Amino acid sequence: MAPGRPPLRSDDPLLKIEGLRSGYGRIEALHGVSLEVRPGEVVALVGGNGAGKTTLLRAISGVQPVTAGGVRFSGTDLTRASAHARVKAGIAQVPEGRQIFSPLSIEDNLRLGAYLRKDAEIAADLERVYDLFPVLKERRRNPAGGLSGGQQQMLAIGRAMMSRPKLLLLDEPSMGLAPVLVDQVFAIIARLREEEAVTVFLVEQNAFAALSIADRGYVIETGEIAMTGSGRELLTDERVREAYLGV
Amino acid sequence: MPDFLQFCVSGLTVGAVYALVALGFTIIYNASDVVNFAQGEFVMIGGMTTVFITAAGVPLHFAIPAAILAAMVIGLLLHRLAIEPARGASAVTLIIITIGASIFLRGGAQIVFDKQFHSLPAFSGDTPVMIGGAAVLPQSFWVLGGAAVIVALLWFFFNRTLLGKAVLATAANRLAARLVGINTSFVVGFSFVLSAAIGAIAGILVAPITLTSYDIGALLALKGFAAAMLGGMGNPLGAIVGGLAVGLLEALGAGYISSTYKDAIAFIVILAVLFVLPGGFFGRASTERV
Amino acid sequence: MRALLAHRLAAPVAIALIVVALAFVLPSNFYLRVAALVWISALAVIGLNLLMGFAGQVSLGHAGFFGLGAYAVAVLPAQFSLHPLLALLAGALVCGLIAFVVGRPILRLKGHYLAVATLGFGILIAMAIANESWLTGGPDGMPVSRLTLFGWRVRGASTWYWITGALLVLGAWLAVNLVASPTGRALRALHDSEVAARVAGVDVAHYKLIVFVISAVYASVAGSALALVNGFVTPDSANFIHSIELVTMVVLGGMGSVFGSLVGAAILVVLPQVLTTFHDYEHLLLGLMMMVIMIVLRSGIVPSLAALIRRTRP
Amino acid sequence: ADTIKIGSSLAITGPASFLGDPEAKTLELYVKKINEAGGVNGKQLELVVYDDGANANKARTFATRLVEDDGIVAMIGGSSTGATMAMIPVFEDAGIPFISLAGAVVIVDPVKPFVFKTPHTDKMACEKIFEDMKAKGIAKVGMISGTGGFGKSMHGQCLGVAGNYGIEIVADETYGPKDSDMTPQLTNIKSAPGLQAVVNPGFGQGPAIVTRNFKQLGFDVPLYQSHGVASKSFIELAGDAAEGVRLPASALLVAEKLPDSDPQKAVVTGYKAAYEEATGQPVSTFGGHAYDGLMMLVEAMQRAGSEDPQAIRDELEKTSGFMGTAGVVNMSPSDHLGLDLTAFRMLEIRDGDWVLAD
Amino acid sequence: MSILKVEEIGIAFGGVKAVDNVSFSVEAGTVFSIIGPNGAGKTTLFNLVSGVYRPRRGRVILQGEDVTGLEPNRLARCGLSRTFQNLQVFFRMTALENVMVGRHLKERRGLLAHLLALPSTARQNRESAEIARQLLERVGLAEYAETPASAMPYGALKRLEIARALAAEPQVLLLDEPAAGCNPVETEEIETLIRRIADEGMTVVLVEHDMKLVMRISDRVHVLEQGQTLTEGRADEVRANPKVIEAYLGTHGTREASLALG
Ligand SMILES: Nc1ncnc2c1ncn2[C@@H]1O[C@H](COP(=O)(O)OP(=O)(O)OP(=O)(O)O)[C@@H](O)[C@H]1O
Ligand SMILES: Nc1ncnc2c1ncn2[C@@H]1O[C@H](COP(=O)(O)OP(=O)(O)OP(=O)(O)O)[C@@H](O)[C@H]1O
Ligand SMILES: [Mg+2]
Ligand SMILES: [Mg+2]
Repeated sequence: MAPGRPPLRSDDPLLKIEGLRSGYGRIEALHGVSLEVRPGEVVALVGGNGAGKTTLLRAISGVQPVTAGGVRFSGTDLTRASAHARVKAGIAQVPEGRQIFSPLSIEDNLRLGAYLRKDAEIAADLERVYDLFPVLKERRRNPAGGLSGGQQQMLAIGRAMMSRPKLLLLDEPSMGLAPVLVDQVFAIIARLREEEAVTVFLVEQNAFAALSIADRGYVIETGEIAMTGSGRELLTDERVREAYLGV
Repeated sequence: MPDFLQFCVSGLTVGAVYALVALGFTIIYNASDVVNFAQGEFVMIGGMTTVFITAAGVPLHFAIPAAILAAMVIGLLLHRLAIEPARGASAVTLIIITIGASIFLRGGAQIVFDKQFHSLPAFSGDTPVMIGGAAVLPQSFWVLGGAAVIVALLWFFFNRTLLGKAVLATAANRLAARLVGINTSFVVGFSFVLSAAIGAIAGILVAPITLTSYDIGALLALKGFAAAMLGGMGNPLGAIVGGLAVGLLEALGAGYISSTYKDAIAFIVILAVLFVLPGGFFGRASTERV
Repeated sequence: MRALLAHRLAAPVAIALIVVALAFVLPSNFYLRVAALVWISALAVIGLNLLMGFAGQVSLGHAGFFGLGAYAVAVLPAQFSLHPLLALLAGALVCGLIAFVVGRPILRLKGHYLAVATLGFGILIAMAIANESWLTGGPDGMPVSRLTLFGWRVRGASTWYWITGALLVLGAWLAVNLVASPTGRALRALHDSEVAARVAGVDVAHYKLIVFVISAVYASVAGSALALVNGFVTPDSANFIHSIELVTMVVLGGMGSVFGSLVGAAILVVLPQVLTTFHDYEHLLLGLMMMVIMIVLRSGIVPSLAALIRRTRP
Repeated sequence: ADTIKIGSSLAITGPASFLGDPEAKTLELYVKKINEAGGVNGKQLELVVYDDGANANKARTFATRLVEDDGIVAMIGGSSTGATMAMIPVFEDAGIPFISLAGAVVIVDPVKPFVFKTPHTDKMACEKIFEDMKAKGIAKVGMISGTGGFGKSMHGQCLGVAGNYGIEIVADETYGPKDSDMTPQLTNIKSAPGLQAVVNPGFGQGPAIVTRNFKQLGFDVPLYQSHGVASKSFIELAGDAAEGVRLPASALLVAEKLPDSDPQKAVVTGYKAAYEEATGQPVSTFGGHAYDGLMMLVEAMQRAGSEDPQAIRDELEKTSGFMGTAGVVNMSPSDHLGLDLTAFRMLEIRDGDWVLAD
Repeated sequence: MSILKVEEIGIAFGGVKAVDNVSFSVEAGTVFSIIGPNGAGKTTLFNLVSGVYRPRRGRVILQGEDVTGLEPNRLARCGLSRTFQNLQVFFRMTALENVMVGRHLKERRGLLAHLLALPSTARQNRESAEIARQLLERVGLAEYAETPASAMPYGALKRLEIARALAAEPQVLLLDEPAAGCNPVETEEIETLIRRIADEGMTVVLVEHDMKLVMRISDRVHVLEQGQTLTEGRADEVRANPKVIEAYLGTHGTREASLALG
């Protein structure tokens, strides 16, 4: 664990969501979702297309209006907080569809990941991301829009890491990544947790891999939490296997 | 030859104003993808406020900062009251809002000020300086120098500061900008204030040469917009080059071809350039890929 | 009810009903004239809306076509003793041809670059009209000879009300037909993703050109109608401010809404008539109302209100 | 009706607002004065003014509104020629007298039964200028004209009459209504061989900039402006550069400097004082045109003793010896302007003020 | 007979040789997969073949005809269609309309008939809608028919693109990561779909990182690395190639592949 961080009691949730409702106009996509993520955990969220996973992550980051329910983070109520206040509080997201800054250079993309940081270690962190994804370093002066799909995904992950989050939200991080890199990304997630005490909330279609490294998991179906348990429990659950693992 | 020089001086001076208006477009566009058609009104507010404050007996060197401040306040209000409430609307909607704002500001200026033309005393006198046979007003140096300083500062801002990058990021992808912690509403508001200030400075610098009145904004917006596109939208250097080029084209066209069709000549050249370079001189090479 | 509103013909039928109903309500020739001006603007706006709202291509030079149409019925009868109706058709043809010729290179440009190119193009037309006084009467304009049909002199506000109203209904009908056809789908598709449209086999350049030509013809016919109604033309009808006005009408009423085109035109034509009584405050109020409408009804009046109705009455 | 409704559509805003604004203020001021003095034929006047921004289509709509909805008996205004021309058919059809305040000669030539106008024509201005040049032995002239309606029309008129005065146009340049720098055009004019003078038809701020650029380039020939700059603000805008500029204009600008014997003196000093007191702005000849129109109309109504538009028209046509700010007006069935060249004075700017030239 | 042939094709972007001298040929009615690390040039290769980019060198031969550098809409006429890795959906249209656009080339396109709403146009619309509905059904999106595409979840949009591409009844269909964003169950549905398409005689060229899908379905696999061909062969050959394992598969891919192939 990084020095200087106050040890959190691990049964005190870092993120606590209660009765969260959200939607798009007239259509409600989340019908009262409750879940929690404790410090230092990796929690996986699995569900089919359109179940509401992305909507939930967006709501946690404050870029999706919430109609009812609440989001607490580190003991403070963030339900009404602005998106940038949430980043400041330590929440970072790797969004669905990558959402990179296409016209800006790769380095600027990463540098903006640390937008709210003022410390002296930004340069070192930049190097750390470059070590993980050497292509980014090679092309760091080029506009990010020219990167291939998978390369952009690496950039999005790197950018989120640059903010040194307490809680990292990942929306399908392995999408579009070559299998070698899938291995690598899951290894990175594990390492972030081990070495830097980053808490991870992970949305994955690659449910097998996700549940394998997760401490706990939730299953979401049409905007509601349908099931929860430890990663292992879910992996062995008949219904989960049939609906999401395809075995 | 002296004729040619005279045309160039004339073109560069007028072009510098277009350039400053184009810069104003560039900044707001960079932050928000919006073409702010009220940009010309900032130029008007700068000039007219200075005229009226000095007419009230305030010395010029106090009147100028006051006028710039006034424009900045109006820029901020424009953002807070008209742009921010429409957050999330499409770019065309926002553009129509800025057109509404420009009509509103013009209507307001006609009440607050008047409908007359006004001039300001030149900063360093009216005696022309002869350069290679061309008679140059000292004020032209103020205009060109002012434009040069502003573009240098802006270049630094966008390329070397994190806030500058944040402005670009906000335009490139608003959602992602919010997700990395950029206060996008602040960034866009800031860009309105900044371009209001630049517009006002332009208005003050040129008022002694070109005169000013409540309705000079529309034409400047038109020319500034064309200049910005000729240079390549979003690029400060492009705005400057585009502005100077439009000014020069008009002057040389008027001098050598036809004064009646000088605006047409400028637009024909702009069209020709865009057909060859669809992104203007400095438009970013298309990074769109599928 | 909802199915009715969603029907393809809802817009032209509604417009026709409005034209007929208003004829019985409007108290004087002045009101009939204002209404005729609304119908004329709406016609041009429907054409522009096909280009902007459906195909997603801006034009800041549409008043150029409007002006050409207006001057066609002024110049051709005066100089070549062409019948005004033939002049109207000739104007539409010429505008279509010009659009066809300039459209190909211009429409290769995108977004704001397209905007500035069309703007420049419109300004060229406006300048030519204002400066070639020998043909056009210059900045002060020229008179238009009265339209005679089969020996009958067309005159009077109410006659023009019906003629322009009928033109508008026809224009609206053609527009909704187009939108609901395979061509309309191709146009809407290229608006959203050119590359996907091309992969689906849509010849993007060709379709952009088609809609550009169609919208130019709409503008030209509207311009001719205005000239005939007024009996006089000035270069104002072709100038840049008028182009901006047309675009504003499109957006105000609602991009991609044929009925919205009428609403947008009505607002920008009628509002100044109302606000003129506020004298010095007219422009202040006009600008303010434009801003407020766009802030509150940000997708344009008609689409926003439609969405609102759908939300409140599920 | 218990009031007499008079209509007006003026360019109160927009590019020609320096015309419409003083015109509107003048009409409002004098209608009030007339009403306070008991009105006309025992009835109060009611003025309905619209702002057409010099847009012909708008003007046409307002004209219809004034006739159809407001029920006016007479019309004053149309600041610009385009707006006036667009409105003419409405008033001709309705049979309502229409006194235009715009410049071009086409308004009253050919004569239309119900259309009159008060300002001098652009053709007269050209003649006045060339007369002055001829007297000074000037023959080779450069022209720089605005491309707006006024400048364009006067440019054409000047070309038409130049021959009559032995004047040769050696350089012919133009500038747009909103241009802010005319040095390229003036540079070309300056290099025209044998240049003896420069004429600048145009109004608005353009002539002020021309005058400034003229000085900047160090011309050594006289500069003639048109009656389009006949307001004090021209001198203010052009500053020092205005010294020595000559122009034809009405006596209004030099009201106080007229000899007491001048029959026009009483009218112009009276109007000038009233206008400047009421608005706090310096007088211009444009407001004077509105004054002339209103007064002629009032006199015609008084002579007719009725508010019947046809009767007013007939009396307007009979106007004779009317002393206005523009000069003495003598109308006839073949002349709906009624001014001659003597109504124009040649003025020069000296020490920042108008003076009668020699 | 090879229906699609690529010969020594190449393109570069500012120094990056995105695709460099790649050749392959695809037999009609087979599933041909292209795999390779991120940035290997797979999507670029698709862009070259489908006419979105013009190759700097090399040729594309479709059904025996040289179609190098033809516009995408011309290629569509020649029977080529594709989907996109980064979604290219008509977001302002409903799912049904999206697929109807795919029918474009099969529709009669008389402008006058469209303007005047002649009965033929209505018939045309009904026909296209009918077929589009069947296709939505086929990719499992029937419930979304009237939903605006902007309101559909990511995974559904990928399938919407497939339906749109199928609507053109192409001979050759290029699919760029069709299973991205789908969970294993949904991926299996896509697999079934592709298999049925191939069985009907359509040729499928597939780019995909899901090794289970690739290994199970492909007749041949072509491996790219840094713009160049690394190897080509049957799925089981490729999977066992140590160079492929090192550059691309890693442990995750190898495991998936062996799960697939047993
Ligand atoms: N912009 C939108 N407008 C309207 N409805 C939307 C919008 N985005 C998503 N939805 C709806 O909200 C629901 C949840 O979508 P969401 O994107 O959160 O699903 P998801 O679980 O992330 O799916 P996927 O695995 O495909 O990414 C879906 O029913 C979808 O149709
Ligand atoms: N328009 C472009 N501008 C600049 N570089 C480009 C462009 N298109 C592709 N590239 C570069 O070409 C290389 C190949 O990209 P491509 O998208 O084809 O990869 P890919 O194999 O599809 O990767 P992924 O599996 O991540 O989708 C990459 O390095 C990419 O950055
Ligand atoms: Mg999702
Ligand atoms: Mg790819």
